[in-house]
Amino acid sequence: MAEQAIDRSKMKVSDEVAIQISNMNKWYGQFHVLRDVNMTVHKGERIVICGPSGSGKSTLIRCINRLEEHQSGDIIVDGTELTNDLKNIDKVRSEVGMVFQHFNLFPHLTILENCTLAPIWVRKIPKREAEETAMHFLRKVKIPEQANKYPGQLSGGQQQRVAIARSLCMKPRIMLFDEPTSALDPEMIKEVLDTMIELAEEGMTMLCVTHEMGFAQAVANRVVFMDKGQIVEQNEPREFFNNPQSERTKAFLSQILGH
Amino acid sequence: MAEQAIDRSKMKVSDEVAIQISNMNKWYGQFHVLRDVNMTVHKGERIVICGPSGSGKSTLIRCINRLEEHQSGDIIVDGTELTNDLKNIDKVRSEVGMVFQHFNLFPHLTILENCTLAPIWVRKIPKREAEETAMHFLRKVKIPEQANKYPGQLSGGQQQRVAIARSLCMKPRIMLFDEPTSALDPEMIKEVLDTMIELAEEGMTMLCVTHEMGFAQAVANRVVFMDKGQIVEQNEPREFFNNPQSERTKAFLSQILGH
Amino acid sequence: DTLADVKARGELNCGVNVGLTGFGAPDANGNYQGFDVALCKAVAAAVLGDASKVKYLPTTGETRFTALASGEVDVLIRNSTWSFQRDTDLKFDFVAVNYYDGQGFMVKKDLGVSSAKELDGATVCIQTGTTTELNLADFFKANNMSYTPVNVADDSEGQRQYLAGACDVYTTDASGLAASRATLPDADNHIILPEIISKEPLGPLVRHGDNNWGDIIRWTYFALVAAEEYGVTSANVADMATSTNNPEIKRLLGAEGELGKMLGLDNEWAKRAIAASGNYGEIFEANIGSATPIKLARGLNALWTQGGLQYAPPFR
Amino acid sequence: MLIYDTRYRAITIQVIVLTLFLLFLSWLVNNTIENLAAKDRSFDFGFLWQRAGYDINQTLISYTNDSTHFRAALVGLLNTLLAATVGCIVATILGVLVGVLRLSKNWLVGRMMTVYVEVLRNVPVLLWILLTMTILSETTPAPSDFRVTEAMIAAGEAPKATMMLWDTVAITNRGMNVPAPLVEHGLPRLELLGMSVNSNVLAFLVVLGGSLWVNSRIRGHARRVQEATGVRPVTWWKSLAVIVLPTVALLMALGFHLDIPTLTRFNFKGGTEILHSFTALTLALALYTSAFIAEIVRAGIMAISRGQSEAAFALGLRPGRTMSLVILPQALRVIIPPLISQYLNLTKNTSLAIAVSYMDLRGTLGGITLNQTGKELECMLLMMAIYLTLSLIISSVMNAFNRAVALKER
Amino acid sequence: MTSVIPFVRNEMLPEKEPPLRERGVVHWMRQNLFSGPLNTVLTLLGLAVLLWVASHVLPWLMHSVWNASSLTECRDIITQRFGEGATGACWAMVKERWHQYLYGFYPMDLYWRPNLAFVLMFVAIAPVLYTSLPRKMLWFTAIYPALTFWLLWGGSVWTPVVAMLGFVILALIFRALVGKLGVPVSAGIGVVVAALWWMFAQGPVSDALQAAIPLSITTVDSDQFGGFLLSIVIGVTAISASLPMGILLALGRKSDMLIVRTLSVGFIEFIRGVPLITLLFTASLLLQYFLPPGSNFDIILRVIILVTLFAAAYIAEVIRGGLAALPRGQYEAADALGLDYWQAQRLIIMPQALKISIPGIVSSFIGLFKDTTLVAFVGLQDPLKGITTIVRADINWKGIYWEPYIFAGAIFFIICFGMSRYSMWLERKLKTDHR
Ligand SMILES: Nc1ncnc2c1ncn2[C@@H]1O[C@H](COP(=O)(O)OP(=O)(O)OP(=O)(O)O)[C@@H](O)[C@H]1O
Ligand SMILES: Nc1ncnc2c1ncn2[C@@H]1O[C@H](COP(=O)(O)OP(=O)(O)OP(=O)(O)O)[C@@H](O)[C@H]1O
Ligand SMILES: [Mg+2]
Ligand SMILES: [Mg+2]
Repeated sequence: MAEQAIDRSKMKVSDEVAIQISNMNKWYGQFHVLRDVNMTVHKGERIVICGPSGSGKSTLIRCINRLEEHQSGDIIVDGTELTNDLKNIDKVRSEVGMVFQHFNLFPHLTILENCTLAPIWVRKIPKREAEETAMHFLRKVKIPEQANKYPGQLSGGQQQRVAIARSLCMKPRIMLFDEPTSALDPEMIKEVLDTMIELAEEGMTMLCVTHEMGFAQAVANRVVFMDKGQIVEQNEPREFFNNPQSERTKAFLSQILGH
Repeated sequence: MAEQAIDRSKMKVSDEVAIQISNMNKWYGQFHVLRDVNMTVHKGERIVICGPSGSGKSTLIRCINRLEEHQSGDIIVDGTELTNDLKNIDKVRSEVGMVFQHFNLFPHLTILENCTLAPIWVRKIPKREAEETAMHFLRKVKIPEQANKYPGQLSGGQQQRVAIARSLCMKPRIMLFDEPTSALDPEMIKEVLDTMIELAEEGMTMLCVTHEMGFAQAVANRVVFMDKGQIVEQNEPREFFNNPQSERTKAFLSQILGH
Repeated sequence: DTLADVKARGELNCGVNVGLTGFGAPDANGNYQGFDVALCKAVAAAVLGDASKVKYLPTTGETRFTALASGEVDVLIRNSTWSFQRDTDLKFDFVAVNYYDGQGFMVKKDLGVSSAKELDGATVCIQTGTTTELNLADFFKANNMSYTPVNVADDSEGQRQYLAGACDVYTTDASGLAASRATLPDADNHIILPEIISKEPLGPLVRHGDNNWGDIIRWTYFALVAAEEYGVTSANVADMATSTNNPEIKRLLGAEGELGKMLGLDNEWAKRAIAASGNYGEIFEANIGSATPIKLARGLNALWTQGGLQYAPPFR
Repeated sequence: MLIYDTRYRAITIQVIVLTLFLLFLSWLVNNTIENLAAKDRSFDFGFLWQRAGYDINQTLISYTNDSTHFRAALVGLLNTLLAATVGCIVATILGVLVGVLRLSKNWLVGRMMTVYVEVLRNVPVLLWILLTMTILSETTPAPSDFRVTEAMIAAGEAPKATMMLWDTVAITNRGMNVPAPLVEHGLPRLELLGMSVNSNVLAFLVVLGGSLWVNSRIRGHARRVQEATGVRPVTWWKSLAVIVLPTVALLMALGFHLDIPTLTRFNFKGGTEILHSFTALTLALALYTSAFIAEIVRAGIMAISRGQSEAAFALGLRPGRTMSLVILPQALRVIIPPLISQYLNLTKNTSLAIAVSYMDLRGTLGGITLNQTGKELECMLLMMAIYLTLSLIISSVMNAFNRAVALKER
Repeated sequence: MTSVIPFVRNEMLPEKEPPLRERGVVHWMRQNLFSGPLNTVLTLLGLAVLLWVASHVLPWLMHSVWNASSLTECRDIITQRFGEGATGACWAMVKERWHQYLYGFYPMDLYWRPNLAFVLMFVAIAPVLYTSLPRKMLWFTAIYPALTFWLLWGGSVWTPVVAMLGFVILALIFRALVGKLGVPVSAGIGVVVAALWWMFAQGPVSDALQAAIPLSITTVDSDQFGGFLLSIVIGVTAISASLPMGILLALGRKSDMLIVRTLSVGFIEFIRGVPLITLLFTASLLLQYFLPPGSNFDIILRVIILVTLFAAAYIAEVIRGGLAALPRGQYEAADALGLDYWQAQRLIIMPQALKISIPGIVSSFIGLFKDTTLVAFVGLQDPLKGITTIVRADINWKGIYWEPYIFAGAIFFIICFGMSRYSMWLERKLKTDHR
């Protein structure tokens, strides 16, 4: 990451609250996965979430767009509270984009169709217009020439970039990333991280579960460390890496960076 | 590998011949896979076989325990010539252990049963005794606690170590390895190589097809390079790596080590 | 009201047997032919004025009564035996007997059997789902004999099994036996035993509760019988209607009286019915009579005037 | 609105679905009641206790035409079960054989088995039933062909057909007459739980069960010896003696002899007659199903990777042992679930028995009884219920099996 | 201690031919026919079986007679040509009656209609299977059922047109309401209105149109359908009609709503648990009890309905397999993009699941097609038993038995075998489609 001069000046954090999580708890059956999570995300923040496997990172960000239901506490996304009301859920989902570890592109549709599907059917945008937007974002992730291929014909890194473009086509205000690079070969990781950095530079609010510490240091304005379903420590990256406070964070960092 | 001090002093090579291959040829249909192979393996030797894909490495070691039939030339293993005589084949197979790339554990049997199956049915050893031996070798490969699990419940590295233990339970004099680590994740490779090094230190005669050059340098007393079904070059590891003679070897090494 | 339905539909739904040689089967062109089929045509001619306005619905032993009960067919003309239980419990009306039959046995000559009483221990082929099954059981029981039944699905299968030797005896209605025998490659090697073990009055049947429709079928049939009695044939029916002096024939052919009206038809109904395939005798001869390969004798089915049972009540 | 709230949405939809379903159901029931009334029919199963009046040619339990329709249905059901069981067994044997042969390296045999599978499974099973029956009855001699007359003796002619296996088995175009076991001084019949039980059979089973138990003890002992010493003691002669001797003793005591079929006026009498209709139905179903089973077996064995047998060979196991210890136990897990659904199909297909005049459940309850009584609603519903029960039993066995053998995974 | 002797090969060895005993026909035979005692025995056994079959069947086939007008004549000709006691096949029957095996009693001068419908069927299926074809062709697929109905049964062209209008109404209502009321409710309302249309408007409107613009072709009644025409009509209609039902049932079975799931499972297990023949008897014997008094319709239609229910249960299981093969991620991605349940099913899940299920659907179809022979038991003219019974009832052909079976069996084999091979080919092709 260091090779690239990252322009942090553009990454402004506003005072507006994008996501407000308060006293949120979640259980899988008997198992308490998320415990009293409190978190406020402001517009424009780039938050990296890290922590050992099974600590509930994925669950946390999946709760934010209601892929999982939480059992107590509140989640307010962009002013909309996530309750059982389907309308609210729809609203939140169309404002929050999500990128998965395994891309989850639709293999039976071309890249372009992948990108225009949701705008056309959810946002009811005319096809022509949706395609223009899609091409815009595909250009942005640097694969406009693949528009008419099928996902199966692309490499992992390209697929993940398409997945990002697909989310962007819905013009979300917030982007969630769940280990977007961990299923990729080393050569491809960089392509994807570059795209994410670019997004960050444009001021997108981002929550990103990742173990790419280089990325965290370069882009994040806050690193959240989770363990056993709780937020154990959070801080701005430099402090977090150089001066971790809790014992668990120290142990975790020594493991991760020791590699 | 460097972390570990390998005790080469114990790895003695005796004068006794373990395997004698002379003028061996093999065809698959019209395709000449092995051409005039000559090779003498002494007791205690640790031979690493390398070469480009399709060069016949696997075929060569599979001929040694008659998983493949050769069409001309002789193979004599531990004094027994491999012919069509079933008795000879049985004898050779019970003296030669083999570890495969994909472990090939029996998924319907527990680890312990995997290890005792052949001793009980082939060597006619009492079950109790077979189990003791099995536990001994499982302890040696450092997974005695998994004895009652099923292969599907273990990680790749653990499975490969079980496969090694399973072979050892037949108390073979010679061990063949066909790319034992190439199906493993990087973290697990080390576990398996450690086990193999330990075996080498105990003086086991080993033929190992592998591209782990670190292993070759540390353990092998001879490296054999094959191409197009022929032995192109063989030498002791230091010479082989630092001073390859043939053009092909040079090309191959630059590719492998360039990574 | 079945009559109104049929008229509105412009077509008569007639339930038939498609697998019984001489009684009902379509030929290579798909045209239905046979003794039972001719009655369907006569009814269609009487009711609709066109003998070809019939839709033949193939029925099996199992589906026939349901087809009638559910209204799928207007009339079932399918060698069905008139029995007490069918008439009452199954809620049908048998309107006439167009063929007096009886269950008989056919055996190979070389078996050396000359009477059904000698069949103790024999294997008997029999069509399943018919009254013959019960008759057979009763007959053997009454004579204190045993047998092994082979229950076949239809006549052609029965004949096949009998020929193949899967059974010693083939039992079915005597007419069917005669038809089968007639078509065997070695007819002379098979004999039909003298015993007729049951009464099998076969006839058309309709649902309970629509008496007028029953009357139409009944009297159409009687018209055919009467026509034979009076010598009215398909060839001369047109002439007869104008030329005859016999008042009964006149009434029958609609030249006199209002008989058709009473049935809810026009007065020419019987004329058309007879013109369709001829009178009873003609139909008999054309389909199963001595001129055909089946070679059935009139026997019980001769007119009462000739010692048979076919007897039409007076048309007046 | 309820439909927009995730909590109530599901409940709302389910209530609507259930209401619609109940409405539909009551519509059906209502129609049925009205129709029954219109046709002046009743819905009751009383007819099952009336006299059936017809005869059945194969009965596993005692039955005459004086028995009730219920008993006739029972006879039919047992015949169905018999055909299904025998069919499944034969189909399995054939299917496994063909599946294994199809994998064989022998080119000719491999091709022949491919033809076998493709021809059998791409033609309706009804045709196979009809054809098998035709072949059986066309290629076998009539009972009269066995007769030796005075004239023939005089002329020194031999009869056209003779009995097989020392004159004990006669195969005619009606069926196979084989000797039946009989006892001379049998035990009296036992009345058990209101049923009459043949105590000879009971005694036989008891003795056999006892022998088998002793045998299992002997084998258990052998296994323990093997575990302790590695050498398995030879036990086959002990087993043989333990199983055979007591049984033979019992049979001798009962005065056992075989009832050999003899030719009478029309048929062979005595012994047991296995009708061709049964053979044809069972054989045709077995052949047809075996084609599917062969494919299942082949796929099952192929699903076990080559690596497994190579690993076993490399350990020194012989091919036979490899098959029994490594390949089959794994292949069976893959094979058995689809195999059982083939058994299910075969069982359902026995309902085509009427095509060859075999009196199964469909032939008695759903055929003659239905016809003679005109109780189509009752008969068909009862028949469906019985088939459904059979299917559910078979498939629950399958599910239990699947759960039991599932491979342990991480 | 031996030290390693370095070895370098400077000249590469050329490739050589395998030794003689490893090549040629002899080698092939040794390898493939006589590679061991067991194999030798098997080969000999195989040859013996082949010889035995050939010796029994060949003479009979060699003595075929193609021209005769009755079985007796056939037999005479055979005796004449090949001597007393010779047996032979009498294909003259097939020559005379083949059209009944194919078309039943369909009027001969109208054979072009089923033929055309059959050919058009492939045109209609093509765009479904080959996504590379222009999407406009799907319109033809949509009208194909109505067109075929009209071609096969004939009558006024307005009947199918007005019936199709019912679907158009359904679609329009659905489109208008789906935004506000959601899929289930708007589909429900659409179905109700369409049903009302079919019940009350269908007859009058089509009559009126027919009176205004008479456009009709000769009517052919269902009772004239028979032979393979009947089998194909039943098979194809049932499979295509069962697809939507099967999809709903499969979704129902996977649903997390207990009642919906229970009902779906109950239906599927019930249908799969009873033999098809009992369902056919239900069509012919019991439907008269279950339907409102006085309702009565065509037996073929009733059979098709029951066979459709039967097929739906099997198709549902096939599609369930397809659904299970889809990774969870596809559902999650659809959710995360904000697609609702039905959109996700229609746009993401079903296209993929159906593609995976094609081989299963084809084999269900083959099974069903073979099972159409069972309609003989309710008195329809299936090609195997129904038509054969009729032919045997003809005095000329009474007593013929091998030939009809062989003829009908061969056609069944060709169709089923061809179809299974085609589906295997299709499966391979679809798999690599996107590479
Ligand atoms: N559907 C589920 N049902 C039950 N338990 C679950 C489920 N999904 C996750 N869990 C459990 O919840 C815990 C948190 O899971 P989560 O996927 O959020 O962890 P994570 O921090 O993302 O881990 P990783 O780095 O491995 O992705 C884990 O212990 C996991 O086993
Ligand atoms: N069963 C077989 N039939 C025909 N050809 C074979 C067979 N097995 C291997 N071959 C061919 O023989 C050649 C040598 O194969 P082999 O597996 O010994 O190569 P290898 O050196 O082990 O390669 P890799 O590094 O890929 O394992 C290859 O060209 C291969 O395609
Ligand atoms: Mg995670
Ligand atoms: Mg290899």
